[in-house]
Amino acid sequence: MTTTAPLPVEPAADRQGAQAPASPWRSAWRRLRRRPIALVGLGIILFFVLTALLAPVLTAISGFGPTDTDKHAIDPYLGGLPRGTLGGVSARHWLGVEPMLGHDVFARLLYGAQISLLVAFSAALLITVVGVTLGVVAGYFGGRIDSVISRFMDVMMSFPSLIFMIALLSVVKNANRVVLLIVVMSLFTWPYIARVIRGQTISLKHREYVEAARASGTGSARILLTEILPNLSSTVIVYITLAIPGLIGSEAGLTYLGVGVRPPTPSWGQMITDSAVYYKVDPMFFALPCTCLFLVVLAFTLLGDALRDALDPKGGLG
Amino acid sequence: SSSKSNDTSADNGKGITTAGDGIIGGTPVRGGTLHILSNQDFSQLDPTRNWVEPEMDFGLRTLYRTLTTFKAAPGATGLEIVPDLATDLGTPSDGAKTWTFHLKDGLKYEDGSPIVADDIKYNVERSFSSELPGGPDYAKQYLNAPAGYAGPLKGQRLGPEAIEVPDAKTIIFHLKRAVAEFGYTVTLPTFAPVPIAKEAGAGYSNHPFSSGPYKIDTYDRGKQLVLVRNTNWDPASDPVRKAYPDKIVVDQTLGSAGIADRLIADQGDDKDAIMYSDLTPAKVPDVITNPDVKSRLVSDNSNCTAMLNMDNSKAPFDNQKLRLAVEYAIDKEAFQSSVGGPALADIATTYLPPELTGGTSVDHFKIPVSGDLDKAKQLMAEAGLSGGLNTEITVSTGAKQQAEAIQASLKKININVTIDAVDPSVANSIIGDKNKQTGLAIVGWCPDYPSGATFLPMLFDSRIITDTGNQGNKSRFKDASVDAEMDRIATLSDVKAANDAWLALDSKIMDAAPAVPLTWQKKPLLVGSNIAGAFAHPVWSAEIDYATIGLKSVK
Amino acid sequence: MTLLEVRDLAVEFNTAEGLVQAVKGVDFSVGRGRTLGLVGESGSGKSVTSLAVMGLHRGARVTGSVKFEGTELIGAPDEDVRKLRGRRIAMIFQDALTALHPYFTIGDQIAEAHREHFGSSYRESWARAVEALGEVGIPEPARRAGEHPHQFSGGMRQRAMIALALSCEPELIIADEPTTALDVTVQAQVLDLLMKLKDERGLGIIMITHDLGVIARVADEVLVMYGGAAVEQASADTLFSAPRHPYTRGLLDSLPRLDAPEGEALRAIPGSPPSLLSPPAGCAFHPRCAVYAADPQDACVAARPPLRLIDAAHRSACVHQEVTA
Amino acid sequence: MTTSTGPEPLLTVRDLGMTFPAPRQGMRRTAGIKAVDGVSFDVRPGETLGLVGESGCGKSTTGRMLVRLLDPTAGQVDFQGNDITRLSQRALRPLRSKMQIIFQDPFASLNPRQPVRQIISAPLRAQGLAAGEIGREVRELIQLVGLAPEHLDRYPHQFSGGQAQRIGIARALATRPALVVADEPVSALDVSIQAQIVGLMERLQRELGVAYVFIAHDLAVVKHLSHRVAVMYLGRIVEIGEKAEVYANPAHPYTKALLSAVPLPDPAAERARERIVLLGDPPSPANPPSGCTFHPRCPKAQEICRSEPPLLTIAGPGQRQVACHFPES
Amino acid sequence: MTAFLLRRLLAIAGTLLVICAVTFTIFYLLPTDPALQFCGKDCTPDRVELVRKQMGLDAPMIVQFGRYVLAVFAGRTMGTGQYAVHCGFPCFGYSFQSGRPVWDLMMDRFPASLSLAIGAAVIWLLIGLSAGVLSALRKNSWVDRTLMVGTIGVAAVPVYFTAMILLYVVVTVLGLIPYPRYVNFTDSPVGWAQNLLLPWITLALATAAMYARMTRSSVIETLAEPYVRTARAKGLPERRVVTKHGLRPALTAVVTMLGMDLGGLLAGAVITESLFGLPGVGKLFADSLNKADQPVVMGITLLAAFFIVTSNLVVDIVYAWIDPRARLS
Ligand SMILES: Nc1ncnc2c1ncn2[C@@H]1O[C@H](COP(=O)(O)OP(=O)(O)OP(=O)(O)O)[C@@H](O)[C@H]1O
Ligand SMILES: Nc1ncnc2c1ncn2[C@@H]1O[C@H](COP(=O)(O)OP(=O)(O)OP(=O)(O)O)[C@@H](O)[C@H]1O
Ligand SMILES: [Mg+2]
Ligand SMILES: [Mg+2]
Repeated sequence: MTTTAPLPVEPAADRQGAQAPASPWRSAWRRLRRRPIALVGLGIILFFVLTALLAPVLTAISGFGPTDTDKHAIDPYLGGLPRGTLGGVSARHWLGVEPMLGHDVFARLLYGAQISLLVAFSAALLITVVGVTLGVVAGYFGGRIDSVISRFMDVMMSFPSLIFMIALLSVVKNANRVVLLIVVMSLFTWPYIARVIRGQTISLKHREYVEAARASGTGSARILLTEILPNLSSTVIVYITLAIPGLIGSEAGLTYLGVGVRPPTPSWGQMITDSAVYYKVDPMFFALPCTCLFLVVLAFTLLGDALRDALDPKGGLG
Repeated sequence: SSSKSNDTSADNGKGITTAGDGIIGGTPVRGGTLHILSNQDFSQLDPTRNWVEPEMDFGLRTLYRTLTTFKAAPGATGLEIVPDLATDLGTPSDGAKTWTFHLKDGLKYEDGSPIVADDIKYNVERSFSSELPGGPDYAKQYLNAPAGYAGPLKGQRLGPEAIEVPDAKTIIFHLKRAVAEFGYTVTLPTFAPVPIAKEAGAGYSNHPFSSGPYKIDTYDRGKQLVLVRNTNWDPASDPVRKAYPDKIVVDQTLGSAGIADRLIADQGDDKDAIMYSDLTPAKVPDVITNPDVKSRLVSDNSNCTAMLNMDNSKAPFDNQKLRLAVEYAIDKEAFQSSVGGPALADIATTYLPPELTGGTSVDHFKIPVSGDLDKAKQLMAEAGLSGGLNTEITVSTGAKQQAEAIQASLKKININVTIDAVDPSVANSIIGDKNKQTGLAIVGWCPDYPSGATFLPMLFDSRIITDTGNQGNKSRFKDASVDAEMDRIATLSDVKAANDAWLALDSKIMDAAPAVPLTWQKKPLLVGSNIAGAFAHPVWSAEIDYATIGLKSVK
Repeated sequence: MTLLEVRDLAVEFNTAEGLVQAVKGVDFSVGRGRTLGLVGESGSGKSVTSLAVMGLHRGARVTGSVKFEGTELIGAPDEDVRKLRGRRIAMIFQDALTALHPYFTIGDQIAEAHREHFGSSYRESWARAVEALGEVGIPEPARRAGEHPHQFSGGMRQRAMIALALSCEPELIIADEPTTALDVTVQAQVLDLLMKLKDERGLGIIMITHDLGVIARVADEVLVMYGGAAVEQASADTLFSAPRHPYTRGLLDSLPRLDAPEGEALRAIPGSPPSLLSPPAGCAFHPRCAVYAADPQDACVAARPPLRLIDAAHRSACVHQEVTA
Repeated sequence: MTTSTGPEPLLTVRDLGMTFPAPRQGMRRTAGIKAVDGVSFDVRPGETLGLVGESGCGKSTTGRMLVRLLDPTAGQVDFQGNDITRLSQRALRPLRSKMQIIFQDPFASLNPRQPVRQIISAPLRAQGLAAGEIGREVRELIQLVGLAPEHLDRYPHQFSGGQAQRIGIARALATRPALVVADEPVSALDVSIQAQIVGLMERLQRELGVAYVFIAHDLAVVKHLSHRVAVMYLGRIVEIGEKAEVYANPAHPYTKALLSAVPLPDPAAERARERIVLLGDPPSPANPPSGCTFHPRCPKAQEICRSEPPLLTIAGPGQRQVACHFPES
Repeated sequence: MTAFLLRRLLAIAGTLLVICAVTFTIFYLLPTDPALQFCGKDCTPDRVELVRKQMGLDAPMIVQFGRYVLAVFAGRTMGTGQYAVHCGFPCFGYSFQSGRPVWDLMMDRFPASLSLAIGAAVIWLLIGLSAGVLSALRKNSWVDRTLMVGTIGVAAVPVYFTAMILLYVVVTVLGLIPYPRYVNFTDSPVGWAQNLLLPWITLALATAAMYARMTRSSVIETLAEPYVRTARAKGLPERRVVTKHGLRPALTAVVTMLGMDLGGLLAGAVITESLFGLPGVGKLFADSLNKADQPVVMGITLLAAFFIVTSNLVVDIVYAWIDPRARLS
């Protein structure tokens, strides 16, 4: 019979050759689009991003800017509580006012979204990029590289960040506060995700398919990128989504320490912190920013879950 | 009490200040345990070093007695002094440059040993020691002590040219200059007895040896202090301290918000509890909107003046017209809201608090409470600054809203204020540094005892200004005639004449407008439903007087 | 009653590209003390079939009937099936490394099943695990039991899988290529063990393998699969001596032989395996079938030819019954 | 056929050894496991060396060391004149495309998160090929191993064992390497596809001069594909020589036993045949027997076998070497 | 292992030294002047200088740093003459505020912080792991969604609010337990637990979300692995399959996070401690920072660093237990 002639290649088998090769991201996106829950998440995020961007327009309509005070809207004899029901909701103040100074809650939520979302998103991104990069590198290469990075993480984690930030203030008083916030927050937060990633990388690097990639001459950078990282994607997604509330909270904390945005610039984190003590007497003030934050985190989680499923070729099925 | 705080231009009609005659709960019964909920450790209980409220009040009323002391009563009566360890209010001689006090008979420490005059001298000497800083420095200012005297810890005692102790019961102070109100000065804890044998250096604060009605049972710093009765204290010798509870427990581990919530909830042991440091403004609505809780609120003028400080030494605030413009522009009503509204503050109309102006407040400029923008703009024009200017304000982080209120007011006359909110621990360092000081800052001052001498010189004497670490005169206000007038008043031996002179000087400084008086803070304190005899003492920044507090009933 | 009775089993996967029909209507049965050999092309659905019998498919549509001692397993409550699994029906998975948990010791993984089904103590179950490892020829089983899969060689992992399957003394064992990583001496040892259990305890075996030598040694009956369907069923002897289906013949022709003359090339069935997404119409083998090429019949492309009886113990799914006879 | 006067060896292995750190036994630390011990051989370009031996004898470990996936604890491996055991991973990379490995466990060596297309193209990409070229190559490769382009966008878990194995083969052959270490590459394949793959390997060898180290248990396939055969037992090579010689006249008792145990694809013949049954327990590399490690199971064992480890010495024609005190002649 | 430990312990010492140096430098840059703070209100400049000298803050930073580090090991005598005090090893100096040795202060507060941290960790692990596993099992079901909304809902509100609501509901409305006050474990274990219950839950709720979500995603991934299929094939009940076989790989992330969270918490949870009046290290830190009590702040910073660094070490060791393959490196 055949004497090792060229192997027969069936022409019919080529019929799919014309179809463009789908990259894993593209096919993930295709799978993502099919999930209504992901679209809900995306919708919520877009909504908040849009309202934040349109804040100047919307407040022009509502009539109150974020730093305008309205002492007539509050009752000084009640410790500055908003006059009227539901935290002072009225035609003048659509979502009521803040106690004490009578800032318009609607305007502050919109402008607060600008700061909070910008800071939280950028910091989350920066943290993830730095943390994942260093974590993966430390875990994959091990040895001296790991020692150096890990000790650096140890130092950053146990860094006296609080006093550092107080000290920082006197050095960089006039720095761009938003940039400062993002940098400072990222500086002390990245080791968290980095260590988690490092731990998982240590597990992953012993997988045979990583060895296979190495054996096929793939460079370390590419191995990290194509063999290790995709397996870490769900960890990263979970981290990013849940980092958001933490970051919005730390923005408030840093602002409280004086390192953040200068008052009276509003942010959700500050509003939540300020309002927490009013939870009983002015629940509206507390509920509004919390709800906004909750919705954003929920949206991210929904999106993240859907993305996780979409990126997992097994779709999470056994 | 209501009598003095009613006539500020802000109306207190809603009766936020302590109800009734100012005493909550009537007369206490003897016995039981009083709980004091605090958010921090005492910074000092060492009488030599105890100079902040409410520690001074606490120490003086429970642990140590002084030569004289203030009456335990609300309102003006509380401003009167009575003999405590001493038999009288002191005998001045040599034109009030020498003061003689005699001790009562049978005074004893917690271990039963006798209290002698030399122990008081010893404590006064301690206030010179750099190892034991932080206490009232009146002894150092007034006493005729040798320059460079560094306290008794290394064995050096003061000679008779400063303090004489002719016998165990007599003590004679020799002063550098006449001090008419020295009888008030000796109410300070510097003039309590400390036995040499119990000296423990910086560690004395952990167990001050009691001469008062209570003694320390246990003191776990930052956690809990337990006081029990000092059985060697003789009530008959003490005209003010009633010492109703058997035991006082100070819990120092809670946060202020937690304390407020617990006292509002008023459950279990918390019924027998009072709060040690102020109710935070954000909790005020919680209290005021609930009549039951509100009836347990002690809130009185603390006689501390909050001021908008301007740096008079630098442009632009070296311009008196601009400073005046600021004075007219500030919406004090809005500022008052930012510190909690009338419940927490009265609007200040001059520097001297009512306590120092005979109980009634003085309104120097008669500006409407929400400011006079026309006048302010006119003054801006006169200052040549109608185009406006930019400046910064330094506040500690907790005072963010106050800064925002100032910012909003000044914006209306084109002064753009940038807010620097900094950690409380660094705020003073920044404001006190010539180079770092911002144009504006919010500062405050409280008198130590009812005398202008403990107030205006600290705020406006140009000779105490230092380049860094500047603690008094933060507006860096320099006026030689003001300095001279202060020196003159200090020598007056007639208290009444001195008070009038301080008032006049106050007006003079107001015209120069180095700072804008904003509010006279109140001290809002919540007590449990089983607390009796709680009132705000006018001398100790309206803290609750620990001399007479107790429980309504004992289980 | 037959131990296992499979009727019209079909398995479908819903994939991004479309519906994959991995198994289409397979019938077979295994009696006590009998061995069914399952051979066929790589990708023809042997593993999928065995997983379906075990009820271990997730995210696949399984239809048909699987009866174990008369009890229907498909659609049965999971808890009931679970109690059978491991205890009465055991499976040896094809890919031993991925099928063993990388984080637990071999001994633990074996002992665990024993504890679950016999309620034995930790110590007892461990002893049983060590014993099972020894039975399959792992040297120093007591020490090796404390090692993790990555410390085992490929063949040792495979033997660990076998030990795991045997440890609970099941009545039916589905062995999916259990000896691919074993050298011939160890393989012989393992097969002997299986044969001994089969004879002594009446163990029923489904032996999936590509090694026709193994089939020749152990199988009583053989089922040949191609493209998700059974194409021929016969006793082992008949299959080797008188194969009827063109695929089976091709397969036997491809066998490398030790006694083959030097330099002779191995023969492969020309063409490539059928796509499961869009399978060829009719007989899945017809595009590669020499018989069809010589004598194209409409029946070959019209519908999938069913297994047809040739004699009592021999069935084939070829249209050209006469030609291939 | 290759002889000692053939071309320069492509791969020279000298005294290769691998000792795995031993797991702790309680508090006590046992000596390491000598999985591979003093293995030496050459492979010339275009040659196939069959590596057979008992399960667990160290074949895969040797294979991994040949491509430096494991750092040997002893010995050296020269590939195209480079001692790859001493090269840094970076310096090794350019050599990688010339030496590839097919893994024994097909699934474990495929990244579950990558579609087949990406898996197969990895070595090509590492070689720096253009995207379009890669696409074409990959489509060709997948068909060469008997799969269809429709499989390219599927993920490993959607394949059968044999299909997964072929993906690994396609990946290893992608770069047209000079050396392929094939660790049981065809064990999961039916004989028809096996024939196809073996044909492919042979063709590549003929056309491109690929050398194989072919690890397998199927002695028939080994016989078909190899030029020389090495038999390993407990980490050592016990016999190595020309295929024809070894199969025809096995010199080592273990080789003999191995050949006698091959199952025959014929039930009748199978029932009739006689096998040499190895006695005793299989040995453990952690605790190897003294002297000749095979002696406890050897039908011919003598006193000397218990004490003296035999050296690998030339015995018989064609450079055949055997490590036995009493080789068959 | 011993060598590894030794190396890591040295690294810990080095890290702590770095932290120490950094903190010192920061304190130097801090605008706060402890001498001024210590001197009290209205202090004359020359007196501040005296106090500064008294406190040893007049020396150059490097000298102060040297003294500090030396003192940690060798002890140190503070003050002069009759009232001088000596603090022995480990000496972190004396609190400016209370004059007590910083070490004593910290050790005094440590039990409360430890109690809080351990109890909370146990609860958040329970919540996090079980919620994560449950969500993974019922992926995308209403159970999953409810748990998600619940956990991130708590994550999105401040700790303060959670604490207050818990107090309000459990103490005020339901009256189940009295207002919590810290009770030493040694005094009354029951009282200890009862009073710590709410702080534990508060802290646990704030932290559990991350654990739940991480566990969920990891378990979902693991449940698709072939070895989980094997576990099912063994006939293990689903509960065991998930909690043993499915959960184990998730532990890498969980343990890493636990190490960091616990390490951080051991040096105090400021907000929770002050909300519930726990005399813990966190509260001490906040108070000391407020009062520029540099030695205490320094001491607690080092204590925190110590816990973080050591718990990271422990985590690294635990990795090897979780994943045996990690033992190789
Ligand atoms: N999860 C899945 N999704 C889609 N297709 C699948 C899936 N699992 C298996 N298949 C397909 O089903 C077919 C049968 O696979 P199966 O594993 O049963 O083959 P096999 O007969 O065991 O082959 P081998 O001998 O190679 O192991 C294969 O073509 C495979 O691609
Ligand atoms: N990572 C490891 N740690 C410890 N021991 C190992 C490791 N890898 C392999 N071994 C041991 O080394 C020996 C040789 O293993 P190797 O995988 O090389 O065998 P093999 O010849 O390929 O066997 P098989 O034919 O069964 O695959 C075995 O005893 C095995 O247990
Ligand atoms: Mg299979
Ligand atoms: Mg192997």
